[in-house]
Amino acid sequence: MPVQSSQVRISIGSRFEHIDLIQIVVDDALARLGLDEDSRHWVGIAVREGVANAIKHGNRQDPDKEVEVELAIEDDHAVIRIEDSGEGFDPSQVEDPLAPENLLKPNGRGIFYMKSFMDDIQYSQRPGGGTVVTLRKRIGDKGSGRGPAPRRNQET
Amino acid sequence: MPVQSSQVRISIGSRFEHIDLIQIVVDDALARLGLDEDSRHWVGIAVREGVANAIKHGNRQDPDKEVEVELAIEDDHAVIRIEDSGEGFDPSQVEDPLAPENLLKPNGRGIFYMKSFMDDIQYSQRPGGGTVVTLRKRIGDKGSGRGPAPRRNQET
Amino acid sequence: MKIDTRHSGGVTILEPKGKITIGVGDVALRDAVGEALEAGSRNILVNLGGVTTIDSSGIGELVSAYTTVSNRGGKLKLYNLPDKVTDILQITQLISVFEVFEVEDEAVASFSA
Amino acid sequence: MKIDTRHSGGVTILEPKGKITIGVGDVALRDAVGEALEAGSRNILVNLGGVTTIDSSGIGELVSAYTTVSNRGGKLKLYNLPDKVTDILQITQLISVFEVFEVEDEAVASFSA
Ligand SMILES: Nc1ncnc2c1ncn2[C@@H]1O[C@H](COP(=O)(O)OP(=O)(O)O)[C@@H](O)[C@H]1O
Ligand SMILES: Nc1ncnc2c1ncn2[C@@H]1O[C@H](COP(=O)(O)OP(=O)(O)O)[C@@H](O)[C@H]1O
Repeated sequence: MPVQSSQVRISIGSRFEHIDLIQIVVDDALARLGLDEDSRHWVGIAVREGVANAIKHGNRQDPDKEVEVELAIEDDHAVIRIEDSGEGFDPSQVEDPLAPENLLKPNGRGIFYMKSFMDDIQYSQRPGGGTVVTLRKRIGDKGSGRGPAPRRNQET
Repeated sequence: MPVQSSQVRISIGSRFEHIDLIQIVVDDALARLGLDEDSRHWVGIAVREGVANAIKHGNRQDPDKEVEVELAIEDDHAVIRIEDSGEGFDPSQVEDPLAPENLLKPNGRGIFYMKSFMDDIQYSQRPGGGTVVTLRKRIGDKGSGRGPAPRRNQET
Repeated sequence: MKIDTRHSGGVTILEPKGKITIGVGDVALRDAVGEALEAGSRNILVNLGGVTTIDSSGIGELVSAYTTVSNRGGKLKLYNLPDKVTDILQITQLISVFEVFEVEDEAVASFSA
Repeated sequence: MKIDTRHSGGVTILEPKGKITIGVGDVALRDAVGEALEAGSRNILVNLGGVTTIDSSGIGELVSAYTTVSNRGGKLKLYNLPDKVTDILQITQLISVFEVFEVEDEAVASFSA
């Protein structure tokens, strides 16, 4: 697997209906990298969450503000970077959706989904303002069964 | 159909294997605009030609040079703009692939494909250098049968 | 995403098909549950067999539907879960919140038990 | 894109499947025709029934294959064209250049006529 910098970038206006398109692109790119269908399903859902957050919380659904998604291969990982131009937030303040008091809340599971379905997730500030979430998935990792490995990182 | 500025932009490194991805994105976007499958097939092929030219003639397959594709709706047309950072060319000098002396040539049909399958195609110079080809397809036009209307514009 | 609604033995059965995801599918589910409650139904069963993708908003809507129905004195149960939906309910630890059945008969019967 | 090669009554039949498009499919077609010529075949028939998309490079390769085979004293003919491929051969006015058949038997027989 060669180390390659940015392969594909997609920018969308901040509309939820564009999320399908991002998932399709990511799925196609990962298929060409040889990732199996199940793994692609879970990565696809994680990417949906990242993009949904960028649209909703970052750009507050302003269709004139763009969400940018970049796909790259770095070492033996597929790397997906999702950027918005919102006000940012402190990921360490996000509540645990598995805590009993949060279990029946209608939201608060997006970042948890991403942590569960990716090998790594990192938040950073975009230089000009806004949030970048970087999702990593090892390629060549065939997965260990039908389901995703529920993984919970303490960082980010 | 609302008038909307840039909806989706995709950038790819100049590799032919990314053409599929562009076609998939365009197809998905046009399906959501209600364009029927046959029309999408022809638009998809035209877009492939534009991107192939940008990769091959524009960026000369340098994977570090990007081809940028922008999808927008302008009035009641889907508009697809394909940009490269090559040296440009004079479209008026391109030979007619239907001329008897060209009929058996292995190339020279790309621009002709685009003219045949789209409602309109325009070439322009990119401000920083490079070529922009703008393809337009009327939306809401259900097409007139199974085949594309062979249409030959004299402009461009 | 589309949701069919049918009735069997005093139970309203909702059958979402496709993606229950932010912006479209999640709202559709909320509307279908709302309509069932308006129509007086308190026994609501969701057939998840046709669901291909459920994002965190979709799961949130399922939880909301559950609490809304419970608050109105009703019950919302699930059946026919695709593996991927089961996985998500497990990861989010919601699997023990919902009553989940394999087949419809069993699920319908459970309301009159 | 993949191409199967088989033989019937002294004719080499190439069966490309999928997209004959720049960078991949076009090269595969050239290679398959080259191999058939190397193996001594001069009667080459291309079954286009499995082709979903053919771009201008793919058409170019078909034309190249045609002229290469002709220059070697052979014949390259086409059969089983999907509507969309027929449309493209019509638009590019290549439909009259190629000998085109509907079914295999007829196409194979034409070489010994
Ligand atoms: N891109 C972002 N920009 C600003 N805030 C964000 C962003 N992503 C997430 N957040 C914040 O983190 C919280 C938790 O996000 P998440 O776990 O995805 O759940 P939900 O989106 O359902 O609230 C959000 O409510 C929001 O306050
Ligand atoms: N984006 C571009 N940049 C520079 N030259 C181009 C570009 N697109 C087309 N051309 C020129 O126009 C010619 C005709 O293009 P086309 O009709 O697509 O046929 P082909 O690509 O098979 O040569 C090309 O050979 C090339 O010289």
